[in-house]
Amino acid sequence: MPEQTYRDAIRSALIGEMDRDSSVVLMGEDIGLYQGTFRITADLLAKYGPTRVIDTPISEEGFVGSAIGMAMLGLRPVVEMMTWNFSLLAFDQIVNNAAKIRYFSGGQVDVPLVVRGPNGAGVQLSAQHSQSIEVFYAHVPGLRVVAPATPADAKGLLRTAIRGKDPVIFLEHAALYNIKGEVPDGDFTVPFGKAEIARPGRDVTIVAFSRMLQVALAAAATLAEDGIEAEVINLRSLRPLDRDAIITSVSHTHRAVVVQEEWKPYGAAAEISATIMEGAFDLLDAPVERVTGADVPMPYARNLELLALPHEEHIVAAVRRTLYREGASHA
Amino acid sequence: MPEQTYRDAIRSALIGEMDRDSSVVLMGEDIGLYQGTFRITADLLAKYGPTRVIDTPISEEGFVGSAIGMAMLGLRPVVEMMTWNFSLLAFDQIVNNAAKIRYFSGGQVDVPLVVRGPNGAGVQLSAQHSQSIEVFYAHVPGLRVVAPATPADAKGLLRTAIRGKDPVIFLEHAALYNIKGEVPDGDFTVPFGKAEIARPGRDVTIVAFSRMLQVALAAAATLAEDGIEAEVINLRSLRPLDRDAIITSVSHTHRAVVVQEEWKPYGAAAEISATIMEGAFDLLDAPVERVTGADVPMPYARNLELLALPHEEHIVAAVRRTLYREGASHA
Amino acid sequence: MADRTSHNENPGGLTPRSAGGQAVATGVRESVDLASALHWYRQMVVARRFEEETERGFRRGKIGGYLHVYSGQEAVAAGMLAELRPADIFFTAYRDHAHALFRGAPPGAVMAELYGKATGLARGKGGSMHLFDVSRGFYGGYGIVGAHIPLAVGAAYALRYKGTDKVCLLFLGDGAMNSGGFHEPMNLAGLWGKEGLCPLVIVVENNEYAMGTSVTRSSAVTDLASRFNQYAIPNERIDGMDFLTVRQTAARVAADVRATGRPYAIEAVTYRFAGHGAADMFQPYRDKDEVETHRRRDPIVTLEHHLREAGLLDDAKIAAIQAEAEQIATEAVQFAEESPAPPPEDLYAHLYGEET
Amino acid sequence: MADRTSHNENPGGLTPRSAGGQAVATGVRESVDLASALHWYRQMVVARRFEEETERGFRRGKIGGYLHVYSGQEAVAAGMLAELRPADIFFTAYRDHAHALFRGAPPGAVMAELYGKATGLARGKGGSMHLFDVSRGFYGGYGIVGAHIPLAVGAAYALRYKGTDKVCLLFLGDGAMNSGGFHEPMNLAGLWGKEGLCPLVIVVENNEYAMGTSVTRSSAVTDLASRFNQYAIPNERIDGMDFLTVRQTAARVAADVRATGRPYAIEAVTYRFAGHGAADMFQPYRDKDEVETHRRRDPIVTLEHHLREAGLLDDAKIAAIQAEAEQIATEAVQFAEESPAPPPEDLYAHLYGEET
Ligand SMILES: Cc1ncc(C[n+]2csc(CCOP(=O)(O)OP(=O)(O)O)c2C)c(N)n1
Ligand SMILES: Cc1ncc(C[n+]2csc(CCOP(=O)(O)OP(=O)(O)O)c2C)c(N)n1
Ligand SMILES: [Mg+2]
Ligand SMILES: [Mg+2]
Repeated sequence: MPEQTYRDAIRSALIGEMDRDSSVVLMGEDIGLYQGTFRITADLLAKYGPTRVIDTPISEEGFVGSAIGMAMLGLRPVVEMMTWNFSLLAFDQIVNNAAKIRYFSGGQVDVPLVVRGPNGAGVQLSAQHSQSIEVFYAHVPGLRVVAPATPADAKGLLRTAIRGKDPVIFLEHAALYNIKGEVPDGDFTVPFGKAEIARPGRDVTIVAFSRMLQVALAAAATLAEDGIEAEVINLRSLRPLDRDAIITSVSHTHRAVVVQEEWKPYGAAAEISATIMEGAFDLLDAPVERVTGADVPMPYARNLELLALPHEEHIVAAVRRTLYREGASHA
Repeated sequence: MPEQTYRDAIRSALIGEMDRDSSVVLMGEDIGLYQGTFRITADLLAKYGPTRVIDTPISEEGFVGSAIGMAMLGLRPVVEMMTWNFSLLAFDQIVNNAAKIRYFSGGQVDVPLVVRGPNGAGVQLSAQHSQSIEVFYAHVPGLRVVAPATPADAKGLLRTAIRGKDPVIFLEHAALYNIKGEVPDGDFTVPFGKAEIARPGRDVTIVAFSRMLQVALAAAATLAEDGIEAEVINLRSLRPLDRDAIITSVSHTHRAVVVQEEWKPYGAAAEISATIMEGAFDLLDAPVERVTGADVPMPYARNLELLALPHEEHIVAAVRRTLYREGASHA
Repeated sequence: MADRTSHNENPGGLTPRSAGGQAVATGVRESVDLASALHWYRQMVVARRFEEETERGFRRGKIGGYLHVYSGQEAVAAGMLAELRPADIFFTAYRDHAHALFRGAPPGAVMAELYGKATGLARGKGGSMHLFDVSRGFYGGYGIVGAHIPLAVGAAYALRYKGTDKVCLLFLGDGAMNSGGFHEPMNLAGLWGKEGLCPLVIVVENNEYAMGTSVTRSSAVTDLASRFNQYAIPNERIDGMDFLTVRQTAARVAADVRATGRPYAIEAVTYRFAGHGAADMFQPYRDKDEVETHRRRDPIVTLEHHLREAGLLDDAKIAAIQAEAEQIATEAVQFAEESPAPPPEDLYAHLYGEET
Repeated sequence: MADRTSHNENPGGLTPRSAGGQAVATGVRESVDLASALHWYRQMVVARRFEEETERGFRRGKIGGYLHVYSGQEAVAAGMLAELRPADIFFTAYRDHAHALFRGAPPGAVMAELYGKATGLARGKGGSMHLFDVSRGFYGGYGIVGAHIPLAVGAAYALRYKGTDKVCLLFLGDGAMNSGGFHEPMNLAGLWGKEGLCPLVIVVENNEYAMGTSVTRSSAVTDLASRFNQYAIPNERIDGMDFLTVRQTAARVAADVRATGRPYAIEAVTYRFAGHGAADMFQPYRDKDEVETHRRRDPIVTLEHHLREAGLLDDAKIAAIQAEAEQIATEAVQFAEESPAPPPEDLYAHLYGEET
């Protein structure tokens, strides 16, 4: 299979959808003339013109809301959030309008809206620019929330998102844009709500999404050197959550570690952990472990930032705790 | 002890704090001339004047942000959210400014801000006005999130909130304003992060907050008729979470049911459930059960709204599942 | 469009604007087709009578939640919708019953929605604040103040993007102008309008209050129309209590917006006779005299005078119209009463367009 | 304050406003105390040299994250802060290095913050975007565009509420004006100002771009000062490249705001010489000529001319000042280099003011 970077996977999916469907329009800050903060949309203004590649003022609430209106009228807007941190300014539009209009109108409109952009921590971007906001949206019925970890998933999930009828929160990760991976040729898509076994194993299940999948795979490789075979689940989407895939895996590994980049309390890993207990209580040989970021706003200093993020060794340690029940995390 | 309604408890706490400290100011929509949507602030404009009881335009981002600035300069603003649904428009101010300024300034400022108002479903207010938004804030380090279920807690927690140095998300419930309860005389306060055993019991632990505590107590009474003694924990605050109180209770009941009004996926109950498993795995005789609202925007029709909300019988059934392991919820 | 431009670039347009308002109010008598105004008089009478039933339904506990009636403001929605083409679309806030009726939604279905019935305009899912009738170009019905504004701006863009000559009509309240949800999309509308990509007619229903907060207490400038100058959106203030004035303005503005693809804003000065919502009983923020003074400007009575002058209405005709309104309202209530509640399985219906 | 009022109510104030700007620019030469301007010339030279070191630090990987330098805009912050009293306070966005230096923050502590060191102005917690020096009335340093604006409005209210005669100075960018974070608090400022409760001096640093998006492409009206008319906030546009103009305006406006407790807005037209941030290398949105043209208006060179004319500067003095700037910048870097990183326990420090 040909290789592609995560960035090119997203970019080529956008180009492909714009070519096949003239109702697809792109909107966002500095996606046109500036060529895109992460160059996902470089050259697209020249290629498709200003009515399809719309540079917006700094008005997140305004342009996300406008995109919802466009979607209600049958366009397929793909909005770029320069980073997901800024989406908090459009939170009401996404939660109270995009997610609910179909429902409170009694099914009279589709809202085929995609909002995409980088989520999570970068390098020393400090507190206001280093957040992983997935759980804010994963909690909300009416939305789909996906967080691809590989180029192939990014491409296949983005196609599904753009072709659908519902609002999709599409969470990329800046630290993934340059990773390469095999991407199938042709017009493949990846469905929502179907997790993938990124690495099979029998001893423990590690559940991860977005950048943390890469960290989990590294941890699994390290564990393998000690003969510990971790099964790594690439979640792909948080809403819907592929409960069956997780339970199936845990029911033969009997142990689970859930990984997330963000603050632990009330984070995505809590739902996954509770779901595992509810679905596989009798099969669990150890409490489900959570590996998460520190419960603080992201500090600027690099040494503190590194302490605030979850790393391979944290996953390895958590896996060992589930296997040998060391440590006091469940005393 | 004298009785007071939940409304009067809040109202008298506000008056008391305004009398003892001139730096306390109230701000919000229609809290003055209109006398407050829920009459919490009735007559206070006349009593304290327009510089201390500030009627605002419909500008949630603007007045919450202004309150943060006031707090940084040493005032103690208490902002009324007419309902917490509208706080989504001020989400960025609360999450990116109020919660983080102390941290990214290296501790140079206090932010003694209280934002209060009714949270959760009313009666047929439909999708945009019936949300229980606690988890959006409970996830965020730098905030305190409290949800009083009784008049005494409302009064004691509000005093603690107004006298503190940090931003507090103070979640009331419209359905509780008229309930009566005993409220101690004098200047008592209720600390953050200390749960209370609202009803002692040996067979199962029910964890609840806000209005759901009242429903949980009703369920416990019903269960008692069958000789099932449920211990009901009144959580009071979600951040900080009183992990010890919950674990202590579960370690002698060996069973737990967590109740929340809101959508199940990624809701507050998930964190509590995961916390119980992490802290009491070896002591659990059954998976922790979650009793929650339906995973849909709130429908307007009363019959559907009733189906969307958790009721006493759901708690009773969940408790029975933990005791007799009936049902397939953890098959 | 010299006049337009002057409005855009020169906020001094204030004076001509008000003057223009007057001119319209007087010039109109001759110029408008009064015959068809009779139809709208009837519509306004029906809407007024209909709201009496919604208030009654609320008192009887048949209607729940918030209830915001339109009584007093009928001339605004009637005058604007009178000039909207069938293919055009519109958005409004939660004070939306009359808007739905004027657009031709069945009164029974509107009442049934308020009663939370399966036969409701939104299948009982939305209620009073979320009326929707997309088949008639009515895109809702929203409850978060100001948050429906960007939707209408994007919808207007879509209409042009698809190459149609349709226009989008947006109603908003005076209170909504203080929200970021107003500012951001209005600037977008101004920008997109320069490319002819925003055929949007904006109508501010200035009824002088946002709940209990008057315009003077909530807006730093009280000439609300002038607030659109910041967005290079031409604007004017008109008498929203006079149907003929509103309608003539609507005709001129809609034609202009349809031709140019540029937004235009109308501040219609009106008044809300009832409380803000059903819960607003004592109205401590305004006194009875104020309300009485405004009731003397009742838009229905005003139009009645015009039509009598023109010999198109007399006591007999009026009695007939009122009897008809009575019957429509009563039948709507009966239909709502007799309709079934939504089936339990509807709880999860209409959540997503596709299963996964 | 006839002039004020006219600005408030009459958006036609446009013309007088621009004219006023000119008047200031010419009238100023004689009227301002040039001697003390020498001090500010020195400050501007230091800031410019300091930014060269921050860019170098970024290239060397010593400074992380986003880095937004101020080169080209020095006259704005210098002119405004020159007229702020020690007890006054101010807020700005993320392009904040020079603001901190002009207010007297130790250059070493500023550089150390950018290096993420424990000795930094915010203990290494905030970095380039979040400089804070509350001891000097500098309340930060914010990264969400527009979101710091309401903070300054509330802070201004608090200053008056506490009975002081302090003023609050707010810097914001042209791009920030398109956010709801601008609109909502500006309306509050207009309202509170009427009660004399909002002593706020607003300075829009119009450097013509928001990242790659020019004012023409992001604002429906390009006369940014006029946008404040919607909020009844008097306003004027001035030449932000001329220190003397900015300073004289600052003196007049600060005195006025201090006396009245009413907000006032200044649009300072300036230009950013460097890219938006360190990552903005190719600047596809503007061409070299444009940048060159503006470099000829370099605020440091302009002030240098004024001072030479006045006989207060000559080649020798300039050389001395540059040497001094060189030394200050180098020492700042050395201090930052040699300072320790924050201790690990700082990860959880400064999160809450109280334990529970
Ligand atoms: C964002 C938001 N804040 C507050 C409310 C509560 N609220 C409902 S209607 C209303 C007043 C709106 O006034 P206006 O826009 O003038 O419309 P009118 O009711 O006069 O038709 C308020 C404050 C809300 N629904 N949304
Ligand atoms: C709400 C928000 N949206 C987008 C960004 C990304 N961003 C950072 S600076 C900037 C441009 C701001 O321009 P302006 O206000 O003119 O300030 P300048 O950089 O010119 O000083 C943008 C879009 C942000 N930080 N916050
Ligand atoms: Mg109104
Ligand atoms: Mg700029």
